[in-house]
Amino acid sequence: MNQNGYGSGYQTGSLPALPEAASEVGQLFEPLFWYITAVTAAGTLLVMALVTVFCVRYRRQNTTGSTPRILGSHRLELFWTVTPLMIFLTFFAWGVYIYDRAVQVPNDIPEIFVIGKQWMWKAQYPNGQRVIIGGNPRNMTPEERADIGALVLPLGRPVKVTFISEDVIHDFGVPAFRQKIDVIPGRYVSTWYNPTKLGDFHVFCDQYCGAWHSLMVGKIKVVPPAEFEQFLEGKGGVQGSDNPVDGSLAFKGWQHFQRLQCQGCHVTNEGQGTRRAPRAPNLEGLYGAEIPLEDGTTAAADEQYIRESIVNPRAKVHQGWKPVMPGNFGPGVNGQTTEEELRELVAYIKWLKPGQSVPPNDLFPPPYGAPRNTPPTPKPSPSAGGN
Amino acid sequence: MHTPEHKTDGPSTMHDVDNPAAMFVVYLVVLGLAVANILLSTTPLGKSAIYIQLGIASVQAVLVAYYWMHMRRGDTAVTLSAFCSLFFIGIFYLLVFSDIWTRWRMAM
Amino acid sequence: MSIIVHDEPRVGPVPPEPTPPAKNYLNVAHTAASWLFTVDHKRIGILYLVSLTFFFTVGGLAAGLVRLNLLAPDGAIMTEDAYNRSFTAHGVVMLFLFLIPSIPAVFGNFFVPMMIGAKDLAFPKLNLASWYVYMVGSGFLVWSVLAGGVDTGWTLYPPYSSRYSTSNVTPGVFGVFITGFSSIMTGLNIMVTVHKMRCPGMTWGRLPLFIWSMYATSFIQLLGTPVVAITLVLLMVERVAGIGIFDPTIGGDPVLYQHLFWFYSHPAVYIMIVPGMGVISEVITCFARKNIFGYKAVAWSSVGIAVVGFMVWAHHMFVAGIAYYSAILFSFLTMLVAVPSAIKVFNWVATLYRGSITFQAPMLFVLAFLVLFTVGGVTGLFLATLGTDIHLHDTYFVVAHFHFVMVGGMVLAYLAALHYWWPKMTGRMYSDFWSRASATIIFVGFFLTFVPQFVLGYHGMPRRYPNYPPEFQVYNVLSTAGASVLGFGYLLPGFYLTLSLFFGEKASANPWSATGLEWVSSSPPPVFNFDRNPVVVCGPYEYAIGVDQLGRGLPEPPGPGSADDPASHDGPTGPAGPMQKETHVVG
Amino acid sequence: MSANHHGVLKHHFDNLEQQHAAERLGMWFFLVTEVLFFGGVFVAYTVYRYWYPNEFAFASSHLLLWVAGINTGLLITSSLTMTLAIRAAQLGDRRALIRHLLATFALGAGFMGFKAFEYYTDIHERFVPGEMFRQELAKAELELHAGHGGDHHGTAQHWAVDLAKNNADKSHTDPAYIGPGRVQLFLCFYYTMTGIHGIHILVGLGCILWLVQQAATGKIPPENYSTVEVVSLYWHLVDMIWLFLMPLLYLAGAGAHAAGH
Repeated sequence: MNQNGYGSGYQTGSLPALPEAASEVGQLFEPLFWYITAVTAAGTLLVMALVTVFCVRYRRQNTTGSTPRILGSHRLELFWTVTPLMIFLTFFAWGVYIYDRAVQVPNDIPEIFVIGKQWMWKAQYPNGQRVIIGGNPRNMTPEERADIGALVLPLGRPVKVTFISEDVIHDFGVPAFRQKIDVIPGRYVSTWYNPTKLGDFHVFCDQYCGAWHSLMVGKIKVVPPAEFEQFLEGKGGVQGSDNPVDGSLAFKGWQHFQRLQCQGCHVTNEGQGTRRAPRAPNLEGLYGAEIPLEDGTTAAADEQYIRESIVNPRAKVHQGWKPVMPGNFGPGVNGQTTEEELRELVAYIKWLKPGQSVPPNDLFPPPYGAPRNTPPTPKPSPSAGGN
Repeated sequence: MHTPEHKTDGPSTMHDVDNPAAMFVVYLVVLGLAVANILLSTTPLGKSAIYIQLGIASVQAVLVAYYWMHMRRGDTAVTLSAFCSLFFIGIFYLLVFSDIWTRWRMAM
Repeated sequence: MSIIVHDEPRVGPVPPEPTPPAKNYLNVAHTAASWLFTVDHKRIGILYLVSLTFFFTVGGLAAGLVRLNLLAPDGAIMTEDAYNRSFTAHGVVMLFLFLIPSIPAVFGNFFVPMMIGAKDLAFPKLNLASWYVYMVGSGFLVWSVLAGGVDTGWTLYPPYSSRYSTSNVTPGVFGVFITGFSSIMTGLNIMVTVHKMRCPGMTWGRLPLFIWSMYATSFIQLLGTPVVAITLVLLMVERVAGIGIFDPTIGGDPVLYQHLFWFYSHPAVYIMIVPGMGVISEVITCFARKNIFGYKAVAWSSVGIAVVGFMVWAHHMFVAGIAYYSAILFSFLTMLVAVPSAIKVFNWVATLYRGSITFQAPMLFVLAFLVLFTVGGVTGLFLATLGTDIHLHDTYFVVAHFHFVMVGGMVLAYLAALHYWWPKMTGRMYSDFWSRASATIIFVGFFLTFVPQFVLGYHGMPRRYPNYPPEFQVYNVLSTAGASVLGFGYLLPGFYLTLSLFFGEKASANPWSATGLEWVSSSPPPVFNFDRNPVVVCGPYEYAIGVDQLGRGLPEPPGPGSADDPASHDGPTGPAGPMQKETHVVG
Repeated sequence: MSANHHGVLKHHFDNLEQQHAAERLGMWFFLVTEVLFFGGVFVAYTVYRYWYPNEFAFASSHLLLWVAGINTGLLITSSLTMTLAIRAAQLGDRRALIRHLLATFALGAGFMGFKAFEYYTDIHERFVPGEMFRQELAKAELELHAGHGGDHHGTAQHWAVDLAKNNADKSHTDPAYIGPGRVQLFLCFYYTMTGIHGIHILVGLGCILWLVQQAATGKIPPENYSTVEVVSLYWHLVDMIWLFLMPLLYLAGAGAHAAGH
């Protein structure tokens, strides 16, 4: 895999003759582009043909050296002033039509918020779910790199995207959508997309923004609407990231998992990196598995089972493990979670897929905005007033 | 179509020399306008004050240009260059404000 | 329909070759001080020529690094940071140190006084000062490059350039600021000269079109450059003080910087191209032996470009966050400015009609210009149209369009001017074969370099990207291959023109049999340009009648004129004789 | 000819008329660039003033109006003496020429003196964008919370106290709230515009001194009066720009303040 963040497995190989137009505006763009191409090519070829013909026909060997004194022609001047102008005005009018469609955001459509910073794109969905949609992988830890996902958009459903920059001017360009928009510090700008094709598409930062400008790239993943709904519920994988997406149910569940010190006993990775023996089963790949119980029967590890095992851990104990888990994790009089939080915890445990190597907790990437152990990189301090 | 002039040389003629009395009158007017401008700012005119003040400043500028900078006896090219600078400043203002006036701004 | 026009100039005999004076401007003195403290506009033109050639080489080398690095998707030869500094160096050096001064400073300085029959520019000391200011400004730029470079891109957008870049922005910006004054000085000098120093009979209607285009250029320089100067001052204040008016953290608007910057920098592209258009008008008439078609249209379209060019700047900002209605207005105005350029192209083509064309190097450069400039011009329409610009903006499409106009247009016009006036400037002829070869190689290399970039741009490859998706590699490799051909083409003139200085055949006063006043005096010209003060009696392009602007006959034009060539028997004016010549005003 | 006798006519001009016209036109073209130079910053100023009128009025009302008023008078008077200097040069009255030039110089130098005093006061009051501004404002806010500084009603006092008082009971969305960042924005304009103007005055003063030296050595005969005129054109333009800076920078807030801000 190359190091420049374009990942592998999508749009590799040779460039197609025609890039795909994957949005409503993108499909509007194509006819205008080819119209201008055809008209201007005709004009250019006319000029070239005339130059060629004149150069051959009136070359010195062909002519006497005497030339007529032609000073000009008002009619011709008028003709080749007005004709190009009229043609250019058709470009203008058609262009305005498409521009209008591209920048006038329809009312009442879901809004995704995208923040640009040197050198990454961060997106936040209406439900609060957050994801890094791309950036400079060379500048990240392996875990942060694993956290890079995609901006997931639903097929055939318009979404509004609002941008702001944390530092310098960036530009969010999506060639497949034939659209780009500058992302400016101190001000919101909005555009909208109506994807018309499934697939992965490049996002480029098109406004020069510093050392790793060319690595400030990302990915847009257009999925069927049903999958999009699932994604919003926090089921991992859709956005392409290996880690739970910040803001998703699973991510919040992971936070509760930390708070309740579950990892003290449910040591992942067989205690790798912690030199502690697990005192409770590994939860990776738990969801959906058949759990052997002490009484010899099995239980299907569905959501109901997971919830029950948290609220009442001694009810169905995994074969080979001692019933050491306290019973106060669930909701209740002395309970440590609410029903909502419990749902998030369940979502996290569901998210822990089999074979997925989750690093020890201290290596988990911090969510955006969360307090970090390491001091943030120094930035120019904002003024006292700030506005 | 005019041909470049090539007059014989010689010092300027007397009618090109300023009349000191006239210059002094211009001086008094310009100074008076400046005082008026400052006094104007103490009146509760509010937002319209700036337009009047800039208007007064423009009158002052015209007086200075016409009498003291001798635009009244300058070439056509001089007049043209003065108008050109104003014209292009005007374009600059107008087109920048075509953006600023119609731009949607977040309250910050 | 054709009509006879009765104001035909009287035709004098072909003048004898003026005896070269013992002292011309080149051999009048040889010390270094005589060059460094000269106030002779011709010597200052040569000083500029030498400096510009140096900076063109520097900018070209930076371009070479950029193209080499793009051979591989992850950067073939350097880090991202080095790449950013290279393309910034390429942009800044080429734009501010080569393209903007190029034709005005070299050929404008040298030929504006000669073409209007003056002894010098109006302010010779100011002229020398402009060269020194240019050298001081470029010194700052060289300093900033040697001290590690600037990585902001030539557009210097804040807040990156003001707060975030850790490179040498301040000396770089200061250098650009200073070279701006050099540009103002040259423009001011040329404008006053055209207004006040024309020789008797040189009316506005008889000015060569090169003078008209220089006048329009100077007009833009005077009106535009101060605005970028103040913009750069504001930027430097912000960078040095850490707070300034473009700072978004205190309510400043970085987009306003773009307005201020492009108010100059868009007209600046006309500073670059309009002088080239003037050169084309001079050369194409001479080698087609024709009057220019539509003198007034060509002259006034220069002025039209200069004026309307100030009203279109925000087409660089369609996606930069300007208002909806403003974008529509600027798109409309941009369509208007495309028209004068189209008029010029059609007039040049019409000038070729029924000409008697020869293909020496200047003419080959002009023909290449016509093709490349047309392509560059029409691709601009994609960027002026809102609907297409929101995709093509800031992609390689823009890069290709800009280079088609600036390199395919301006640099070829510069080379045409260099080859056209080289005999007059140095008194020597260069190799006919090699100069034609160079024109051909440059043309081919240019096409190979920049056509693939249109495709890349259409596919969305952004500019200023050292890393790109692997599928874009094919076209990048093609483009770099073309660039090496182009680079070779640029090296050639360096060799044969230098050689011509020592081994070239001595040039006659009027080797191309051209009509302009600059060809009246010997090659190289005497110190004060003319032996006698010229008095102009007719227009600039009377090739059909065969008289120069003094009303004298023209010498034999060069060309394939062997003894078998009918043209050489007929003489320059053809068998009909000048007095019976028909004058056509078609339509 | 007398003109050539003095060596006034330069070699590349045909006659003095042409030379003078070229010099005048050259200076006028230069003035065009000056107008556009200041035009750029005027446009930027207008944009921000359009967006942030309150803050601009507030900041403006804390500048020293009386200094600006005196300076306006000085510059206008210096323009008069400059005009009289041209007249003296045309008439060949060398003593009067030098006298008027020196008067112009003195008035211009006086302008710069007041300007220096004004800058000194501003910096002393820490009315400077950036760190100084932030610290001073923070101090004033602390004092206000501690219950000081609320007693001088009705008169303009130290800017930071005024600002803190104004904002004490207002949220950021209140229309009367005065954003400290935007006040600093005004100050950026104030220092840049007056600073650039001051540099122009200094250049003008240098040119006037040069003229005095030329006149003293007899290099300005009546035929060559246009040298004086060319410098005077520049001087008048710098004067004229001040006439616009005055209402934009100093008078913007005065009215608003009197109106009971």
